[in-house]
Amino acid sequence: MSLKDLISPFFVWQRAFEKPYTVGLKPIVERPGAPAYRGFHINMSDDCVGCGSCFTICQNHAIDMVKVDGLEAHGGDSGLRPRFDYGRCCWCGLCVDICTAGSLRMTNEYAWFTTNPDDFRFVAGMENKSWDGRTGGYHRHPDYHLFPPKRIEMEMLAPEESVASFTEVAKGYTEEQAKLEADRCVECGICVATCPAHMDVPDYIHSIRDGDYEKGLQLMYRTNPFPATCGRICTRRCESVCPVGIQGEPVAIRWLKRFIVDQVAEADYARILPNVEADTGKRIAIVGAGPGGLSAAYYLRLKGHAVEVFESQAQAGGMLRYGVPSYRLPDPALDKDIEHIRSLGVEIHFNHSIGRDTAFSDLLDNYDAVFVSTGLNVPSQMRIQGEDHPRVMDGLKLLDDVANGKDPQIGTSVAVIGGGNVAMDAARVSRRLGAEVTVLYRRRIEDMPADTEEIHEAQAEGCIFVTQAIPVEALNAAQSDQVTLKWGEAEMLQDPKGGRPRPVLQEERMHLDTFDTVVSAIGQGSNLDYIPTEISDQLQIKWGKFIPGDYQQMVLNKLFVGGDVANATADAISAIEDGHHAARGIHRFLDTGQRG
Amino acid sequence: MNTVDEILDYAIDQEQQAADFYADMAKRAEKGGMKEIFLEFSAEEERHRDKLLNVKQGDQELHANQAVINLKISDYLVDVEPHENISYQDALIVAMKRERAAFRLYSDMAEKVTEPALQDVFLGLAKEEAKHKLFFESEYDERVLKDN
Amino acid sequence: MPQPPTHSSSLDMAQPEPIDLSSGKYVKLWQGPQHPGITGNMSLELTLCGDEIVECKTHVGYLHRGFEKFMERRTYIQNFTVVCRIAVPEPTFNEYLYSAAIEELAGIEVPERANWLRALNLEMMRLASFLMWTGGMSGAFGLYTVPNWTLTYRDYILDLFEELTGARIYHMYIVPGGVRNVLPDGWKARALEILKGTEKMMREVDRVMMNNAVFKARSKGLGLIPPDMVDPYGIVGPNARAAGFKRDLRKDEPYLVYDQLDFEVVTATASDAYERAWVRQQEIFQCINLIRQMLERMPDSGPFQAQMPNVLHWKIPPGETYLKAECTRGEYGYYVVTDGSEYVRRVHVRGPSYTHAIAVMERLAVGTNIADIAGLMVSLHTYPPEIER
Amino acid sequence: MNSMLERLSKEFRVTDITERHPGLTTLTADKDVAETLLRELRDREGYTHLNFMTAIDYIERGVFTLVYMLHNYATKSTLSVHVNIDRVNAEMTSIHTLWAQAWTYQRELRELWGINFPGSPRVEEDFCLEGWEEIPPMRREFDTVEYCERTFTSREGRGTVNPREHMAEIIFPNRGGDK
Repeated sequence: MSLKDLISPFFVWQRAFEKPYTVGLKPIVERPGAPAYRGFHINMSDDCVGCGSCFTICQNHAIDMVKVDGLEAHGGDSGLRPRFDYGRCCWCGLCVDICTAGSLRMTNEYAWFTTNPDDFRFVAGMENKSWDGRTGGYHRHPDYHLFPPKRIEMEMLAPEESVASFTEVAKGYTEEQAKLEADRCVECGICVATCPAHMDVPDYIHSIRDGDYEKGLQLMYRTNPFPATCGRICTRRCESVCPVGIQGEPVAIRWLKRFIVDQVAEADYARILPNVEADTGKRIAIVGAGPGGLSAAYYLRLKGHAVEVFESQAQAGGMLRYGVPSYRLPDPALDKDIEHIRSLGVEIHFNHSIGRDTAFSDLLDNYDAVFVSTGLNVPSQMRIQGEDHPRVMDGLKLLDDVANGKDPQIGTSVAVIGGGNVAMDAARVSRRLGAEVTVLYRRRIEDMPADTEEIHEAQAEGCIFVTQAIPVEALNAAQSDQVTLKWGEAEMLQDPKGGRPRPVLQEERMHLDTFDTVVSAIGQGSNLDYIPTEISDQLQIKWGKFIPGDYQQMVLNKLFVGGDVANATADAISAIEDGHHAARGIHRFLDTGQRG
Repeated sequence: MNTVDEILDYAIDQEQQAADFYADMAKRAEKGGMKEIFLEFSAEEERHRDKLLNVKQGDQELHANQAVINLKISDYLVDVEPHENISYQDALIVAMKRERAAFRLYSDMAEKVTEPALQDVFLGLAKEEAKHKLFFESEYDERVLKDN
Repeated sequence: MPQPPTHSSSLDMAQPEPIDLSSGKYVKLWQGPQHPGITGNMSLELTLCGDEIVECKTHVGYLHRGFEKFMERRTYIQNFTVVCRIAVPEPTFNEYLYSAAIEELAGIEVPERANWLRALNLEMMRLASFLMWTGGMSGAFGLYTVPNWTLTYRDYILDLFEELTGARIYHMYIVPGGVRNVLPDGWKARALEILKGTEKMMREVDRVMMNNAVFKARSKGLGLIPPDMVDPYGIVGPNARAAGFKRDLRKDEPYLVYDQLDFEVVTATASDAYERAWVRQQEIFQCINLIRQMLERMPDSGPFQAQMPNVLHWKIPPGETYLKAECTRGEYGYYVVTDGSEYVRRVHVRGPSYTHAIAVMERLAVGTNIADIAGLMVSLHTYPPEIER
Repeated sequence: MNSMLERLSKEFRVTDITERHPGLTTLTADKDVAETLLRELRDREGYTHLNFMTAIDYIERGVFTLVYMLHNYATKSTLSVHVNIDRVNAEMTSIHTLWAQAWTYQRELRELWGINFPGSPRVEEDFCLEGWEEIPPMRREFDTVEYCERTFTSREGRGTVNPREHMAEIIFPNRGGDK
């Protein structure tokens, strides 16, 4: 034992003269948690969509999704909110990391005293807590993700290529791409409520991950007999509410749907999909072989009813056939859907117009039920001076001609008026026919009702967009085969009552431009003239549209309606749901005699 | 029309005529659903009439200086003749044009009279009609110009 | 480096003479499960003859929570929040090894920056853990000043953890795919400041503890581990290095960024409690040095997480792997088996305490004075939860 | 390394030799040669370090796979030796004479998997469980959730609502696919 070793420990005494670490800090001040501290939860309830991903990821079942007073389920929000049980929470913060909406985070508060243990079970963001309004605390780093925020790009034809032909622009996912994209789904099911047909979206996406495409097809046909079609041109409201899209890009639900259909050969459909039930002896007439009519036909036929469809055109599909250009929806895809419906024994009378070839009242007399889904096929007119000019044509006619293989003779410079999907289709079709295209629209790009994707593709294909432009007159041009369009610039005016801003013409800023053709595509209306007045007088009809009751049933018990002519959304998927729901109503009505 | 009451009586009569016109159209309309639309228009005109009656009795006031948005939609549309098989688009055009004509009439009258009290009444009426025109034009903007 | 051990002598189980408790010669004494001489909850069933221990039986299970079992019921991402609890004072090694094993099996390549951040975390964890151990070690020999110093500085390091990871103990920072966050502004400067203070404090500990006549007298010669005991007993880490084995996974099988760092493996020869403490003291300085190197050289930008699949339904193809890292006590390992499902098939956690605290302890305790049993136990540096997982 | 593996497959009929990552190779040995093989690896091949031993329950195949993880410090290579044993009356030769730490592992395997190692010291003693009367808990058929529900009461007032089902009930009760 050395002397050094005996003395050395007394070095401790030196510390007696140092400033102490702890004592002396009086009054004792509360030490806040670090700025990124994982403390008590806070949920921005207005941003939360109740997807339940926090519930799913919680490793210790510390979270319940619960109903909360004052919050109702509505499109894109389940109305449920996470309730935390601090008896089980381990403050790992996975719930924060996975939160699709980015509404959930943790504060840096870590002290909470209460005499009632049940207090430690609380709905974050819905109950007042002392840490409300704290800005510090753990939140997900923007570069850190627990699911891929970006979607798998769909391979598209290059614009210079796509504009040269009517070949389908979207090439479809490969299996690898589809699986990667399907992987992004958090399976919350928020989209199901928003999908007009309430398709089992998470389930068929799951089937892609499992590689079980036949099951996927079965799941889709539960609610939609047009998956090949909807997989291409659906308005995909589902994607607009997909929680994955809140902080990233929504799951490409539409493309995944298309992928499943593309994997299964039509020849296998009969084996995979449900077959017709025993004959019921009931007969049902359907007016219009569009998506609404054929959807009703499919589900009614499955139940064993005899179904006859009356179609005024030479082919089935309605607007899908005559209004959607083949570069978006190629005929083989549409035919795949329709052929399966027909293969079940649905009879379609082509070139058969109700009102002309058969009286509407005869249908009501001779069939057990009638489903009407005649769509919107009358183009709205601009009602401006000179609209009857021979070089002014309507967009539906242009698309119809092209679908029928006729040359619409539009020349080399075309003005398309309108901002809806028909306008975009007309513009892109005109580009494919070799014309320079100018799109004139009363409002701004962001106000366009057309699908954003279509707008972008139209732009990429070289369509020139002139927005806030109001046409006021069509004039004779110097050359007889041209037309001069007089249009004025518009200012957007905020409507004090709300709603989208309204354009107001600025008379001092008028322009004259000359085109070979002006295509008007400002909207469509219905033609219900085939219904005699004595019947239509009994029906609820407004703004040219039927107002159906529950199960799409009209006051006349036998009459059910659906599709664009009976709903406000006027898209294929809504028509499909109307048809499905009417089929449900008709079956119920025929089965039990109950009204909706 | 030399007194405020006389002017209001005229205006009330005009609204009544409009209400009757639409009620008549409702009877004659053949297209499904147009009956209800004309009945709605008629009811709208009756509301206007009732408002003017209230003004006359002093229960309500007209405001000559209020700002009313002019969407100018009807200004550039062609005239449409009302008929039995009229479409809802055309029915709206008829209504817009009628309100526009009334607005023009009262505006012109306001310029012609010199007495400030009367001028105020005419201007107030013009503003009322402008509001009605805005009502129909907004309908047109939303329903007919949906894609445009 | 000693000669490769011969296996004959060391394999004999401690076979004490038959103990007849009714003879009145012996006393049974339980140390633990709550005892400051045992870092964690565990008990030693001691049989004494006078002051001398004639038999030691270890009892574990006070901290058994069945982690390995319930990891089989949780998804890959959920498990990362669980593993840290397997070694309370050193959760980061669990986080790292679990994540690395999952990444290997899933075929995920972690970005460079994440590797630096992971290594930084591991070294900080080592430092914090050693500081706590230093306190425990000196406390076990009656020096109660040192724990106050070392635990204070451990707390400063936990402050750094709190800032970086959002938590002081269960950081849950290293996650399959990378890390969860990057260094906050000004963090490096604060870290350097704390390292400076820690280094100064450790020099004082050196004078007060390592050069303390009492400490030396009691720890030298205590718990001697002969070199030929090392392999049969699976002794690793500082316990093996103090016996002359130059083994350090950071050097021998470098993981993360250790091949880019400059350090030497510390060894000693006497292989008693004092030398083990000395090795750890040197490793504390080494650790501070490594952290400084990393702070200087680590990249300040770039991704810190690999492209991840959706963790909510993450499936990993069938496979198995065993990954290990050098923790404060030596080889820490994760053996992970996957079967292609969303759940892990089997996880086995290999903690050094498994053998240090049971087989080794039971043998070394025999013949030791009862007063030194706590010091012996602490000198082996064991954490019971990693025994019973 | 390769020559050694060749020799092992010849002399000990080891199969399924797979390199998992550089430095880690797995192989499967028969139960009856396992002890000899391990001794051979330790004494002749330098695999002096037993990292750990454990078991995997392959209930679907009716076997436990015992895993002996051995390490050679000189060549820095690790061998994972797998030995399949029957799940019924599971029993294995003890290796406590090869590694002094092995008896602890074997005690654990006996308690948590129900695998017996005759002759292993104190193998019958409780390891980390005390008074356990259920089946060995690490066996796959031991259902922890079922056990917890049977043994403990859960806190009152808990309960969760599925967002998708909730929305279906509120927003489209009569629609969607047939239930």
